Amino acid sequence: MSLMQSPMPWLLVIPLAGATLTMLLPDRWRSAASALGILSQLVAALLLSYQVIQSGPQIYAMGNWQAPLGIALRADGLAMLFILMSALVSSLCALYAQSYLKAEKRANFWPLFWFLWASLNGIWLAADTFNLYVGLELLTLAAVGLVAFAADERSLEASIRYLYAALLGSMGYLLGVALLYGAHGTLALDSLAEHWHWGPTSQVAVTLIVGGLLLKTAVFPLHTWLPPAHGGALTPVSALLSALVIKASFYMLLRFWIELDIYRHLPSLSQLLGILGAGAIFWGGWMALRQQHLKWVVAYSTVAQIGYMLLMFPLLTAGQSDASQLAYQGGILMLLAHALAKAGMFLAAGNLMICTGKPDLQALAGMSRYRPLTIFAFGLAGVSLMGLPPSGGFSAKWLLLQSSLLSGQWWWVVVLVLGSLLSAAYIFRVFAYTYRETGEEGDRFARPALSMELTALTLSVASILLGFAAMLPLQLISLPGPLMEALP
Amino acid sequence: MNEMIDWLLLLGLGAVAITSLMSQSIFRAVVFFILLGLLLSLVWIRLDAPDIALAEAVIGAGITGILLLDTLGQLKKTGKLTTEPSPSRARLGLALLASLTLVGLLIWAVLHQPQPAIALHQQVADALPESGVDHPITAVLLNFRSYDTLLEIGVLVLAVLVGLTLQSKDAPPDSLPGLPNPLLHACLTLLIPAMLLTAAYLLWAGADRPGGAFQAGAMLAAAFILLHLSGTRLSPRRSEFLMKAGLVMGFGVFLAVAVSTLIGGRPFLTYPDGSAGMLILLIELALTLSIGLILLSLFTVAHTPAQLPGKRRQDEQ
Amino acid sequence: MSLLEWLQGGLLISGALMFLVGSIGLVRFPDTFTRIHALTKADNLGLGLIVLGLIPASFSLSITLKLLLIWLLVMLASALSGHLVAWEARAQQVPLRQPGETENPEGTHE
Amino acid sequence: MTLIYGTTLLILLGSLLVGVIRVLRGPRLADRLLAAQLFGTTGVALLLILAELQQLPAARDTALVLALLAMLAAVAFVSRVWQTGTEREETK
Amino acid sequence: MSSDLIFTFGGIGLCGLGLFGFIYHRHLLRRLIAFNLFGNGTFLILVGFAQQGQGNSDPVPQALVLTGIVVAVAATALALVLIRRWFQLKQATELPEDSQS
Repeated sequence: MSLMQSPMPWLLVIPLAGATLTMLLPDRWRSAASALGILSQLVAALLLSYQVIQSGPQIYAMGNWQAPLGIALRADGLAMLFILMSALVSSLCALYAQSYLKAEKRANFWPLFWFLWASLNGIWLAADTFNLYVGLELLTLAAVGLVAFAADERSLEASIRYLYAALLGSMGYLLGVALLYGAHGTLALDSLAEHWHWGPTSQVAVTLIVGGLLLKTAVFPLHTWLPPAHGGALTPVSALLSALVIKASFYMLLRFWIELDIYRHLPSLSQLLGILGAGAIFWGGWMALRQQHLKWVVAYSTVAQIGYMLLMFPLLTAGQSDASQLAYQGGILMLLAHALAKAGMFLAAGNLMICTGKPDLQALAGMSRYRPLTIFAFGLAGVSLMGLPPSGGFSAKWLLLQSSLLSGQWWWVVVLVLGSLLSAAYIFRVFAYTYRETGEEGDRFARPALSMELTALTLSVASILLGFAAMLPLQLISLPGPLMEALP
Repeated sequence: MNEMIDWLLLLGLGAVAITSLMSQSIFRAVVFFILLGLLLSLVWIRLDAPDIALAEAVIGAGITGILLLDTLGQLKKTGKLTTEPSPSRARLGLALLASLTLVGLLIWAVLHQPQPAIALHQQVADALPESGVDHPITAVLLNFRSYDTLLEIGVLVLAVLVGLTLQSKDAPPDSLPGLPNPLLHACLTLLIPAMLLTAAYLLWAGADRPGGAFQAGAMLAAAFILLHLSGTRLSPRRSEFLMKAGLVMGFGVFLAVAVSTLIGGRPFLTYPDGSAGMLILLIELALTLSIGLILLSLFTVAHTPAQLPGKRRQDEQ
Repeated sequence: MSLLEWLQGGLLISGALMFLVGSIGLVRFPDTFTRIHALTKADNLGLGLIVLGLIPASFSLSITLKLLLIWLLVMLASALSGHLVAWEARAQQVPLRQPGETENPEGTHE
Repeated sequence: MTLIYGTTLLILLGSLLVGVIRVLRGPRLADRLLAAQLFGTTGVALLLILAELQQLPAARDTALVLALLAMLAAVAFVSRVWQTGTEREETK
Repeated sequence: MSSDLIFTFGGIGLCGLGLFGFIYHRHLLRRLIAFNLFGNGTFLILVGFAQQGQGNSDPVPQALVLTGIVVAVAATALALVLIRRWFQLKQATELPEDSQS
């Protein structure tokens, strides 16, 4: 009943309750409770999207205290897209994890998973700068916990590296928030935007916030923590981290950027972000080409793909409305395509590693004959990452390309094209290994569960289908709201 | 005079911070860090923030210091500490550059502070009568911004959850014996009740004075840790379920209260008319117990001997 | 200033000086055991004088009780920690020293 | 009266700084710990006077908490650090 | 100068020191101490700077700092758990230099 009227708080209540229950319930009930939770999450997400589409952005005052005294939640088109995206990706990853993890490992997986989802939803809906900080820390600890989950040397090292980088990033963010509060006397995004005052204090605050968030998004050259964490975690965790977790800080960056008019006042920072993006594309691609470990190839590809998303920032320029719209749409579509494709690719890579029992690329020989379904999933995801038509990645790059031509910043076109060639190179390199035949050992491969192959395939197919149905998410994010008004 | 006190405090703060950072011996660094907590709680009193002073005293001088000391003991027990590699020139340069830039930017920002457009403390004062408590900070934490507090407790639960995840199931409990010192045990019979009473006092004081669930919970944890160190084990292993239930109880009660009003058709995290004060006390009571247990678990959880790095493949499928 | 305030002032200042003396003792005394002595003097006497000096400032029963309780607790704590350190130091055979005898900073005495 | 409180505060802060020398010099962990112990008590005294000076009764609660936690470090130190290992590295 | 402004500068100093130590050191415990210095500096700025602007004591940033302290304690405790584990497995108190393998 209350779910029907206001689904927004339920998007937080369900995962938080899920975390509590899965900690306490006996083993056999955990998976059942999680399945129920996932279903109700999907229902709540769809209900809220329906509301947003029907009657515009929704504001929800927590505890009935209006912002800026209280904390408000806000659901607009962009937030809805991210909620739906995380619902789709997390539920498929959960399905995969159910077969992937042994029963006693699952016991601790579920609460971490639910905390992760709760913090993601909390961030998508947040409209308060300090609340975003707490959400970000919840996300960090959940993600670090999931990385450390395997409890071996490599994952422990990765989790410590990740934790330290993330802590520094969020402290930088908090320092920025402290300055903003001292200068404006408010923490709510809406009232900040309303009373926004440019001056040295705000400039330094914005610099700190952007710096902290860039570190948390693993933007080149602050990316060194990402490959070990994403490459060393258990497969469903890698997929969640690459597809969703790094998007959280990126999402915050985007909201601040547009709603607080940063693009208008700090154009040099925009160009800097674009340059960092270009650096990420080339460095990430180059490093992906040099890895011998399958999941590290995929992890470095994430570093490169973050670069494409950053390209939207220099293209969001005041006074060039059309180019900015295209850049906004292209950037978001890029992000969505990457979330689907990368989750699919990580799951497919995990399946391949189960087959061979080894993490190396060398071991993949003969795989294309033995596991065509998984190779197909890997390939489809690769098509989207390379940006070949008709995938979601292609549509996104096309939009970014048009935007850079329209705004006269042709050099980003060069970056886009060269970067795509580089991604093609590292993906075909993986393929080359799978077509190799060794012949000696015979085919003594293990077989992953069918559900694991199907989840990987579903995600990859979705990333391709996105190319045909790109209009749906683009319409969703273009629904009127404060964000769209602030967009140049 | 007042300004002189502030400058002297600041001087001490700087000296202690530098020493805790650059001291050769890591033990000395930790002692200085504990001392820094002490100075900071004085600073918070000077800043008219007694709630934070209280929290800093329990945390800085108590919990964090103990955790650091204990980890240090653990590192020493396992053998000679490896010699620290001396940081490279490049690292020094980078660190200096980053920190000087930061300090420069911050000073520039602070010197150009505009007049804030909104006076939030005024709004807090206006809404205080409806909040169910008389102490503005408790009102902010458990009513106006209770959503933040809910997530914050989530962070604590999460930390202990990760600790439990890393602990292997069949590992023996904490191997270190308690101290066989008769005077210690005699004093504890006096000190532990005093600590429990103080925790109760801090919890109760939170309604109209500085204090509250976190300070009380940390005090409780200090009492638990003292008991643990002297050899009395609140064994989590004997009844794992009960322990876990204790850890999430505070979070669970908080969430349950918030959801109950949601089902009753009111917004999330509201309190029914008139019962705000009572419900806040109930939540704080549950939070205090849970925070005490969580901090204790974070202290004990990492004491299990090394679980050999098992074959990674075993976890998969 | 009234007589009471003079008294208060005297108590407070001498309490603070007691702390200073304790700190100096801690620095000057030659070995761990004598330093414990310096420490506990400062704790008990210094804080005691300051507490006595503060009681007339409020004349409230609850505050007086709280101040006395704090003093009592600190005495208990310093007695306990002094004892524990001495206990452990003896078990580890930490050497005794005469005034003027310097500790070997190179650590050969360990 | 404010002058007396202020003077007392300054003397106490000065004695803190003197105590720092012992932490720096060591040579034993126990000596550093003793100094830390003295800091705790000095902190209690400082808080009690600040409570009067700033008319902030809550500072007395902070002093109470500090007094209760004063021996926690000593107990942890004796049982965890000292008992369990050598302190050879510390004597340099 | 008011206490608020003085300790805002103190907070800035702590932030600078913390950031320096966090980058400079490799010992994980030292970096954790540095992180805590950075955090405490941020908290001082949060309260001091806000009260400097408002001109009187403000409960909102004080409540935020209390939340921040709890979060920092949780993160510190978690880091210590990971460090101990790391030490048990590797007998090392620092991470290897960035391995790109």
